Amino acid sequence: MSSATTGALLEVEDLRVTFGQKGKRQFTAVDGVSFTVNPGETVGLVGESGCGKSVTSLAIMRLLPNRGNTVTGSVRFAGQDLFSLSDGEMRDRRGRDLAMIFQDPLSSLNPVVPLGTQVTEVLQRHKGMKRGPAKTRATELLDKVGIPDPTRRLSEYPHQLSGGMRQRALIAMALACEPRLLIADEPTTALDVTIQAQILALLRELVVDSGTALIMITHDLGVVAGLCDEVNVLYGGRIVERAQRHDLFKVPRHPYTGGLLASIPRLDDPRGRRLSPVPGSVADNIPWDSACAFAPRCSSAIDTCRTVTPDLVADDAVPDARLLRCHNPLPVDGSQAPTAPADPTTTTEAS
Amino acid sequence: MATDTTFGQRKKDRIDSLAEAGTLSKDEGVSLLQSAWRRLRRDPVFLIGLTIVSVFVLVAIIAPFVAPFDPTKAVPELRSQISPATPIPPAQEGHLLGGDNAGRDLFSRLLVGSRQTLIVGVLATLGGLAGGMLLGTLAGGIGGWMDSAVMRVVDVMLSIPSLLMAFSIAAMFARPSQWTVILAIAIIQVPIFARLLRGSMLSQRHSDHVLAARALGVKPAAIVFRHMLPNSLGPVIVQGTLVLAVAIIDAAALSFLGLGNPDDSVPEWGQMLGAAQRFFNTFPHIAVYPAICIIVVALGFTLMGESLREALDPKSRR
Amino acid sequence: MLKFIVRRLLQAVLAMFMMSLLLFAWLRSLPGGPVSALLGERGTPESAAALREQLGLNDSIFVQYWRFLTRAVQGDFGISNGVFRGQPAMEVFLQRFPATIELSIIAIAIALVLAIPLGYLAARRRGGIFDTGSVIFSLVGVAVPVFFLAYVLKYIFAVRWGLLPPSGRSGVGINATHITNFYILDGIMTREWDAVWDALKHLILPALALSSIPFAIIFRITRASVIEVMDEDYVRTARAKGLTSSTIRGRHIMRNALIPVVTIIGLQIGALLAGAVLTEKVFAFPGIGDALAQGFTLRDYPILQVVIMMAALIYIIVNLLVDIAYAIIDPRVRTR
Amino acid sequence: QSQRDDDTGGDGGGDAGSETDGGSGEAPEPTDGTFVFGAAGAPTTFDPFYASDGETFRVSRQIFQNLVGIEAGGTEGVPELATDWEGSEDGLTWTFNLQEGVTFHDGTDFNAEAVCANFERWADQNEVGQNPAVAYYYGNDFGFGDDSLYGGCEATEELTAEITITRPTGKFPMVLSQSAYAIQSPTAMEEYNANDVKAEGEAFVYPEYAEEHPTGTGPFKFESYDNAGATVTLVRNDDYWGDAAGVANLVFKIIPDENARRQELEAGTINGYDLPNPVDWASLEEGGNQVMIRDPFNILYLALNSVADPQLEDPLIRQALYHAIDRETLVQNQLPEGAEVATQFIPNTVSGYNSSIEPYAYDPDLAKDLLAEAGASDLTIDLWYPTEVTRPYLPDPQRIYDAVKADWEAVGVTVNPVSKPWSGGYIDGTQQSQAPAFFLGWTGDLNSADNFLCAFFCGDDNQFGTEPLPFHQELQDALRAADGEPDEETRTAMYEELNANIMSEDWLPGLPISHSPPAIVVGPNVEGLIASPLTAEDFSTVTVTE
Amino acid sequence: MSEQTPDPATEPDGGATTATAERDVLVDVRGVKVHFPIKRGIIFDRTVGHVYAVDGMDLQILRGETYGLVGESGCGKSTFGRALLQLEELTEGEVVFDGTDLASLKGEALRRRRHDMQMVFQDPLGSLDPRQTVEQLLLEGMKAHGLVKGQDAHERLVGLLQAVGLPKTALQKYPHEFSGGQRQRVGIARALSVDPKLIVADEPVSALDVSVQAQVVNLLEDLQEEFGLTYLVIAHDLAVVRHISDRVGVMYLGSLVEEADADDLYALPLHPYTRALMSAVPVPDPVVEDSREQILLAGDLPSPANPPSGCRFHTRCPWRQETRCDTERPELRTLQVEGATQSHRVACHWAEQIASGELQPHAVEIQVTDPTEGASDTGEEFFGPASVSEVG
Ligand SMILES: Nc1ncnc2c1ncn2[C@@H]1O[C@H](COP(=O)(O)OP(=O)(O)OP(=O)(O)O)[C@@H](O)[C@H]1O
Ligand SMILES: Nc1ncnc2c1ncn2[C@@H]1O[C@H](COP(=O)(O)OP(=O)(O)OP(=O)(O)O)[C@@H](O)[C@H]1O
Ligand SMILES: [Mg+2]
Ligand SMILES: [Mg+2]
Ligand code: NI
Repeated sequence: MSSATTGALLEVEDLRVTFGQKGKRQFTAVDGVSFTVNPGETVGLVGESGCGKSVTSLAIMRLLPNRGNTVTGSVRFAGQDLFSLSDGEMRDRRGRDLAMIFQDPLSSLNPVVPLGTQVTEVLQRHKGMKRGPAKTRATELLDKVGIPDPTRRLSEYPHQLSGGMRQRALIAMALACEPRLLIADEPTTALDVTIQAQILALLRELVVDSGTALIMITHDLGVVAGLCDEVNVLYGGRIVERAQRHDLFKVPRHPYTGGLLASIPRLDDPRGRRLSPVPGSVADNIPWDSACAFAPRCSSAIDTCRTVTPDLVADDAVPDARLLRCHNPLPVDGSQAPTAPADPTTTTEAS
Repeated sequence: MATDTTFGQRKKDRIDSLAEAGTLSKDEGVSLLQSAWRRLRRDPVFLIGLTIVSVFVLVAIIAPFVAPFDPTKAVPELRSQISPATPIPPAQEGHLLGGDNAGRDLFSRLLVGSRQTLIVGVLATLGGLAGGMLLGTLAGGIGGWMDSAVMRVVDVMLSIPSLLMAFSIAAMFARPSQWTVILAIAIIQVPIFARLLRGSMLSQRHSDHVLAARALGVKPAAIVFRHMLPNSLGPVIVQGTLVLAVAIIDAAALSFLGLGNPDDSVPEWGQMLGAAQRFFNTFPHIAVYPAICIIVVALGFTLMGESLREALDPKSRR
Repeated sequence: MLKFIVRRLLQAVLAMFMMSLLLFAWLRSLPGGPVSALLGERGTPESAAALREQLGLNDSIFVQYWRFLTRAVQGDFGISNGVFRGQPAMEVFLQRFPATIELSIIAIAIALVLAIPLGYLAARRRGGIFDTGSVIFSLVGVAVPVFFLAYVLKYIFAVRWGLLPPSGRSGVGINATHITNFYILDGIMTREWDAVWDALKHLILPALALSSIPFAIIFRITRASVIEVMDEDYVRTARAKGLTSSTIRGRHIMRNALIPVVTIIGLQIGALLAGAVLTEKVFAFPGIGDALAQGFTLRDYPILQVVIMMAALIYIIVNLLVDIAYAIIDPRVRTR
Repeated sequence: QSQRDDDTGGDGGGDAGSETDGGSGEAPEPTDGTFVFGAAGAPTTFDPFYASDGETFRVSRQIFQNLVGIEAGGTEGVPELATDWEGSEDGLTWTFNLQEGVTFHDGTDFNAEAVCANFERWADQNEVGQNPAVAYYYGNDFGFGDDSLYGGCEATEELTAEITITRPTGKFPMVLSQSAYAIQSPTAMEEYNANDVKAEGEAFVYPEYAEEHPTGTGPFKFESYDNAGATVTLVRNDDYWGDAAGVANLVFKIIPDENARRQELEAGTINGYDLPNPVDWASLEEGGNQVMIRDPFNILYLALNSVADPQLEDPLIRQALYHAIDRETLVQNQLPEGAEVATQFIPNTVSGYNSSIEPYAYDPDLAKDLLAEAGASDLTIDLWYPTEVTRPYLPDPQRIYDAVKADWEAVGVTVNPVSKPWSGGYIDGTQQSQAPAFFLGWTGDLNSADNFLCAFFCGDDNQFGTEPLPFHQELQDALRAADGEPDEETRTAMYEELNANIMSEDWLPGLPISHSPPAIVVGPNVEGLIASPLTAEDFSTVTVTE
Repeated sequence: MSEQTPDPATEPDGGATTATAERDVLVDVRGVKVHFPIKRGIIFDRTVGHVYAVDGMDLQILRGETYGLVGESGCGKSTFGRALLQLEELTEGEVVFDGTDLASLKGEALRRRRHDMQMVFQDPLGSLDPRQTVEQLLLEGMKAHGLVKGQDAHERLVGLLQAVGLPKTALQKYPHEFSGGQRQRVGIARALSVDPKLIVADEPVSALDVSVQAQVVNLLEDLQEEFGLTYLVIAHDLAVVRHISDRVGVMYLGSLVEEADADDLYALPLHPYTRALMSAVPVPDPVVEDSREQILLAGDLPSPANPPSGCRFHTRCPWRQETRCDTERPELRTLQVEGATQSHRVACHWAEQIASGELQPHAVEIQVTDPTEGASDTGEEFFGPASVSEVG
């Protein structure tokens, strides 16, 4: 599935989001991100906290706050540039063509409005349904996402539901108008593992059944491994590596990807393996404009890394269609990440 | 009252702190106060308040040295102008605003009045703070039955509208004076401070860092005074700035009702306003000046306090 | 819910009991006391002693308190011996209470009608000139002493322009029938429209003066809570659902933002009662605040007792109602 | 032994509506207008017998009349319900001839029997009614029980009543001009249990009569008292025996706040109010209102109580303190226009006033010398003044206090201020001889020196604490003798002497300061109001033009 | 079959075949229960129920080992950790620490004893007093236990910082001036400051980013080696727990359902819940993910205020049987199953049958109960069992 497919449902092109008002230091949270999503495809955006995942998704939905940020680039949905739409037109699309699920299921539901209303309002808004039919449809939806006794739940309030059910309700709302694209921003972070598994299973089933395109945002590589077709690894607002999931996990090429994989203890690891953390933290980043932002934390950084900004280019060293932003990628053969050097950083961050 | 319905809050907090752990690094790390200050520096509301309050405090400090006349004594030339028909000497050369009904220079009184007003405000607030801290610390620090007992009392105090209570307290004293005013206003602030402090103490009580201190084997008293109290004072201090404004206005109200300090030689705005009501119809200026002073100062403290409160409120820190 | 109400009512009873005790002890520790209040300047040591005996003031304080308590639970708070000499304090209270209620309701209504839309707009334009301006304006309202504002209003509207009556509750010559002592209500019931208009005219100025503080507070709360709610995840969800802005505003923002406003209204009732003392005094408005102010100067203990106790009771009850309203608005509380 | 006053001033008997006066041609044409008067407080009851405060009497005077009235604008007694009266030689039996054709508001006739019924009713009070807090005036003037002044009343003819008293007194019959002795309808009183006053809780409960059915003979009838709206409404008595009232309705609107009263007058929503703030007089007049300044009928004094502070037993100290006070300036600066420096404890309109008494000179040097002589150059004294109150004679206690304090300090006296709320300890303290020096005053009820002097000095526990002083007994005897003297001229002479004695260097139990004129103000469109020094205005002569 | 099982509380060494034949037990937890009363009342609060946060825990922690405790959110892990350190009052049971019954210690004696046992918290920022410098934070404990006198304080502090890998300059800084990982290091240093024997680490890494998490995990391991510490590590991430623990206990709704050496547990999970939990943990390897057999559980953790009768897990258990499960509470016992060691204990009536494949999982009936009933005051009251399960 090449990212250059013209029939792509969503094409994000050089998306750039800059925060900061006059006087304040400007901060580019998303720095030229491009990717595409095809119908029925699941694309993952992974990266550690603060790397710009949520901002990307909000920018696509045009849900960023009105003030205090600048968004450039283009987002084309089914061939139409979303940024050129009027507010009203965009409102018509949201919920109908593009839908979104957020990470905290409780705070994302209005606590004082019955669940039923929250589901039916989308139907009434976009499908022009009357209350009666909307209600029937809502019942079906809840049933579909696996909420038992849906009629009763319709008149209940969010707090009366368990965490898993709330997340399901959110999904039901997002699916109400059968959107063509669903963005899930860390939909399971707030949930327990067993419930997370239920939700992921549900999402997986949805994509398979209805051919909805899904953008899965998470910092959990495990979630991505089980769900996504294509994975984008973000670092400091830029995509540093993109590959099909099997390829990525088998041969991580970017040192950051490798570092992430190496620092996660795995259930199937042999015990006693020492974890190899990516040293330092996001705070050690240097700006992308004249260097690789990851260089200060990178164990295989070379001088070029600190002086030349790497580009996201096709990686010829591997047979798969992979994009990589690195001057000194990890070797293809040694599938393990190199062990971290004793003190790779020049900052006070000790390790 | 309603309970805080923070279902899943724990998880949310965990995530928040995760985000915070990532964003707050050593060079960017700023304390709550610092970040509040950063926001406040740009807040026009706060700046206006700060300016007013600074000017007021400054005036209170230097007033006795710059006042053209002794505000406690009648100026003979003004006094001689007093008659039943003109009890208030009008503005004239040398007396910018004229005199009051005892022949004292009004401008000097206004200037020096700032000092007493500040004293009433500050002492009443400190008194309320002290009482509130005592009760709040007892309730929040010791907890258990002490908490219930103290809180029941506080609830009853709270269920009486505050100004009514101030009237009652002020009326209790045979001899009203500046101190009864201060005391009355201080007492009505006690339950507010107590509740506030107890609330934040309780949340401290269950906080991890107090638990950590306990786990470390720190002595209970030290936990209360070194860990719980200092960390609970934030909202109390903010409330303090607001109470200062309220205290000044309440003092004026008590004077207005005749429960203020009857000895008016040392000027105080509220008291001046209260005393001026007899002349309001014919000589409104002697009421208007102190009233405007009170309004401006109370506004200063209120603006400052409110913006401080907002800046410190983690909910609005986005 | 029922349990909750019962619990709160019992708590109220407890609070009232404690208050009555405090109040009783309090008043009895005041200089003066009922004898000097009754005899005033005419008292002599002998006549005072005789009166003391006659009124049972020589009994122990516990006996007196018990007597007070047993009467009070039957709604008998004694006979006024100052302002409304000879009249049962409770009767005075009941006669005057409607006036205060009417005043408070109008004041709160003014505050709400102005503050909520203004608060919403300020929140929407947060940081702008409109916002800063209205924040400062609202705080000026807090900083102006009520009684001073009252004077100024009266001076402008009544004395200078003669638009509205300067004080009192009704004009002389309006021959209104009083059924409930809520003049507006009475006027509507009897269709005496001139009486309604007259009552309204008398209410405008005091209500305006009284509303300054609740207005400021409700404005601030609305503003703060709208700001908070606007940032809530569920509002983002609502936007992500592509709802119209009116649905988002009404169903998702305001419905949540008004919850703290409801609570604050309850708390404001206390402030209103206290403010009423000053406002009613200045406007010679015959409500309980006015009675209280007069009671203080004349040391009219039965009046003070009934007004303070009733004020506290009303405060408690209103807050109970607010909590119930709260539970109705906020389902999270309801199921507790 | 006791004194009374209140912020609306004193009061006296009923109004001058007698045959001679009532028809003297001043009577206005009755109109159907309404006169709205701003009252400072609510009347405590509508039965004046149980009242002692000005707000009550102001209302009751319009409803009721007395046997003896007061001349309009003066203090002399004039015929009212009695056309004339005569006392026996020994001054114990008094015969009153009554006005003919008078009916009470309930339609019953006024006659000698009704008069006697009133006298009997007064004497026949239950235990509660006898309490000084209830029937103050009667208890004070007549007294209950065996040693009562009242002997009996007999209706010798339809319109002739004969009243006996048990001992001669200079007050009689003038005492009957006070509002408390209004003649009320016996029928109505019986019907509504007028005497049924009870003590309940910590206060008194008045009977239905006093609350709702006051029935007199005056030009106005009681209509309603609206506590919720704080108004008392009276209507014209169309069957009035004299000249009908000028307005159809008389409304008392209760406005406790002084500023509010003024604003109401300015806004035209009331037609007048009593005791305008002297500060406002000029501007009120500018606004077209009529400020009527009454003759002063009050006294402000500074009592020096030797019981509270034995130093004051030394007459030198008392003299010194007096000489130290600059009363001229005080009166000029602090008291309203028309106020006078007092030379003695009664105003000059009261018979018994001794015009030969010279005022104590303001002489600080002399004061210093006297203090030195008394060995009290470093005298320290507590000076009390009241708060939460203004009185007609004491418009601004604080300022008066300031002035005296400054004067005293100028002669080396250390002054400790003590201020207490009027009814929150001030009255108590001054009456219980706790205050060494304090300000107080009195507004007369009637033209009687006894009404003033006895209020100040009668009894062993009087507020001047004269008991330890050498002249105490002499003073008591003189007071009693003068009051008991039936012959008016002798009595007057006796009072003149007594006044001189009181002000003599050796006695000087206190320091009279001033008499100040209280004012009453009415709007520009009010006519016919005659101000009364006793503040006993009769509103039946008033008309309001549109 | 609990009757066959020796009671671990009375016979702690019963049938020990593990490497530690001479079991050197540092902490012996016997039948610990922590119930939080739910208070409601008209005037005076009355206890109307209990949150059964910890409901019968039995375990031993050996000197020098790392004991890992896993379980779903709200199952009582933290409460147990606190109870172990006597920071929570025990409703029942006892904790014998190094030979002393901690419950017998009160007030000052307990406070003195605290220097043997310390805690590291989940939230690195929240557990550090924001108004104290690192130096104050670290000194406080030492002073409380009289461990330092004047001069050596500084040395000790520097030593501590070195041990946790912080620069000396950190001493004068406030907690907010550190990054998340560094803060957690401060927290660990504080725990170490009093020379404890036992450290209870309550989710020490779950607030941290994956890479930082690895740093801290490594640090904990290093310190254990250096100071000979004993750890009780509480976490909800099975992978982390398995990584650092010698033995692992799986908790469900207030009590252990399974306990085994780390490798044994992963090799052969015997309890249905453990199986489900393990199958739910996502593995960052698509190959594993694709081939994994997931056991999806129905619904959420029931409310600890209203725990199910019998086996606590029966409401969600795909292997639930008609008999026993909902009436009889299973006890921890060792199994006679091939591959299972003697130290492998499990609380399930049907563990043998499940292990042998005799019993097959089935769909779980949805039990719709009122989610608000038996609500606790803690805010977690609205969990109710709910969803359909698919057994994959
Ligand atoms: N409204 C905003 N104003 C300023 N900066 C913002 C705003 N929203 C996000 N940022 C910054 O943008 C960066 C990217 O944020 P984003 O929320 O996209 O991160 P994320 O990858 O979703 O992280 P997480 O895993 O914590 O959700 C962060 O550094 C964040 O601080
Ligand atoms: N002080 C308390 N009062 C009442 N209930 C409590 C208290 N502390 C904890 N609980 C309840 O006890 C149960 C167990 O809580 P605990 O914090 O031990 O769970 P946990 O396993 O640590 O969960 P998490 O993984 O979310 O930290 C929860 O239902 C919790 O709500
Ligand atoms: Mg995010
Ligand atoms: Mg926990
Ligand atoms: Ni068994």
